[in-house]
Amino acid sequence: MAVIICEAAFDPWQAVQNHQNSQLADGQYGATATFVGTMRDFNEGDDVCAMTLEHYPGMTEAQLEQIIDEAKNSWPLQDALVVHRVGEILPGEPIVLVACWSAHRAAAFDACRFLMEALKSRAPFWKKETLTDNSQRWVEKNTDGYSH
Amino acid sequence: MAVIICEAAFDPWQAVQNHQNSQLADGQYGATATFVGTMRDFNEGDDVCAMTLEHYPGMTEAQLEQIIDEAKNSWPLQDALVVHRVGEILPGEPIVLVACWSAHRAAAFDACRFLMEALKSRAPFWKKETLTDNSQRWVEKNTDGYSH
Amino acid sequence: MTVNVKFFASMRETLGQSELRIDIDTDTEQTVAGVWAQVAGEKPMPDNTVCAVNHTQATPESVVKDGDEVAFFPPVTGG
Amino acid sequence: MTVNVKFFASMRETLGQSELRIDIDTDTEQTVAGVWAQVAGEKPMPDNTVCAVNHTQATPESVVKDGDEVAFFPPVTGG
Repeated sequence: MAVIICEAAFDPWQAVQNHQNSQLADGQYGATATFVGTMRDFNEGDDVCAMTLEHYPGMTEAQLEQIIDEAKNSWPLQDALVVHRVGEILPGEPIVLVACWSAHRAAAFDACRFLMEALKSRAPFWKKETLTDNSQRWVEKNTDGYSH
Repeated sequence: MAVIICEAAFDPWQAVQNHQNSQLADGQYGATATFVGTMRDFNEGDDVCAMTLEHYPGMTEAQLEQIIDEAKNSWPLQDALVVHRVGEILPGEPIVLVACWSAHRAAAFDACRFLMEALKSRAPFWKKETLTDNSQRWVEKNTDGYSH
Repeated sequence: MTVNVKFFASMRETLGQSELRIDIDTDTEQTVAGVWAQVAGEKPMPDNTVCAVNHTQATPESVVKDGDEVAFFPPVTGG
Repeated sequence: MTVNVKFFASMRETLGQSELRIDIDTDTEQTVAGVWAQVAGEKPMPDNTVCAVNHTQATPESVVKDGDEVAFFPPVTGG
């Protein structure tokens, strides 16, 4: 199980590959579910040209580990990986990766979904958008994944 | 939207990356959900050392395209990719990849799950396992993703 | 009329053939079950057999026309 | 007692400070709300403020001890 807070742009597919190669034994897992959140160049009808992601060093990692523990207690997971970007982000760059490995696909799917929803509602990260007219605004409220 | 039937081992993360680079515009998608099914070296309590995957050329592709069309009609998808291996497969090798791109994570998650369940129940593929004593057996019934 | 018939997986092995072309009396409207009877003889169609006509899932009652491809196979187990 | 106080995101900008160390009369049992009052003065805590004590989410009524880290921030928006 791993939590990575990342200040530079990262390649989520390479991160999944690396984690799998170093942490998982071939033939032991049958199902891998992943989710990648990527920065769009539009939000709430406005053009967004950059974003800054702030976090709370120490608490953010602790919260993510807590969420992973909850997932481990609810599903038979072989492994889980969470990578979250902080700092200056440009459109098209990945913001978050969640990956879950299990013997069975229901556990992998359900745990991956749980981790994303829990991360969005409980992990201390804050987004500030820079619009094309150079104005900045704090994102006030995360979208609800179940209704949007 | 793409369906790929693949006779040689494939790297699912590279396949996602390639599809994304060639088919999707940066900044237009916010959510990518993927599922990878990988061959395990155990099943139903027995040690499995190899597997042969048979398909129905023509019908398999048509069924997968039909399933993707159903997903497009149910969720606001920007793109979807299905890659499925056929032929001789060894433990640790990927069998199937499903990837969905959308603006929102609920659509990406739900469509990815739907595609996997529909593929497992409707796409013409058949697995034959080779056990460590060299005996072979056809897999009779797919596991139910929702209950296993 | 001429019909192309295919078998897959365990059904291919049980029947000992993967593909054949058969000629059917054109005066009779033919069904998938009729095609099975012509190629499998006395052997009844297993209960869990899946049938397809021209790459689309069908039933034993589905009508078969000249030039159609009819396939028989066990429940799918991919993914 | 001494308490370390942190503010994040829009709250950090509104209050114009990100971190400070405050001394509180040790004879009084202190709460998160009490810490807020000491650092923000008359300014009431916004309704949607999230509080944490030592990296664990807390409430305005949570008790604060010597050496604790107390944080105030708006609802989270990551992922």
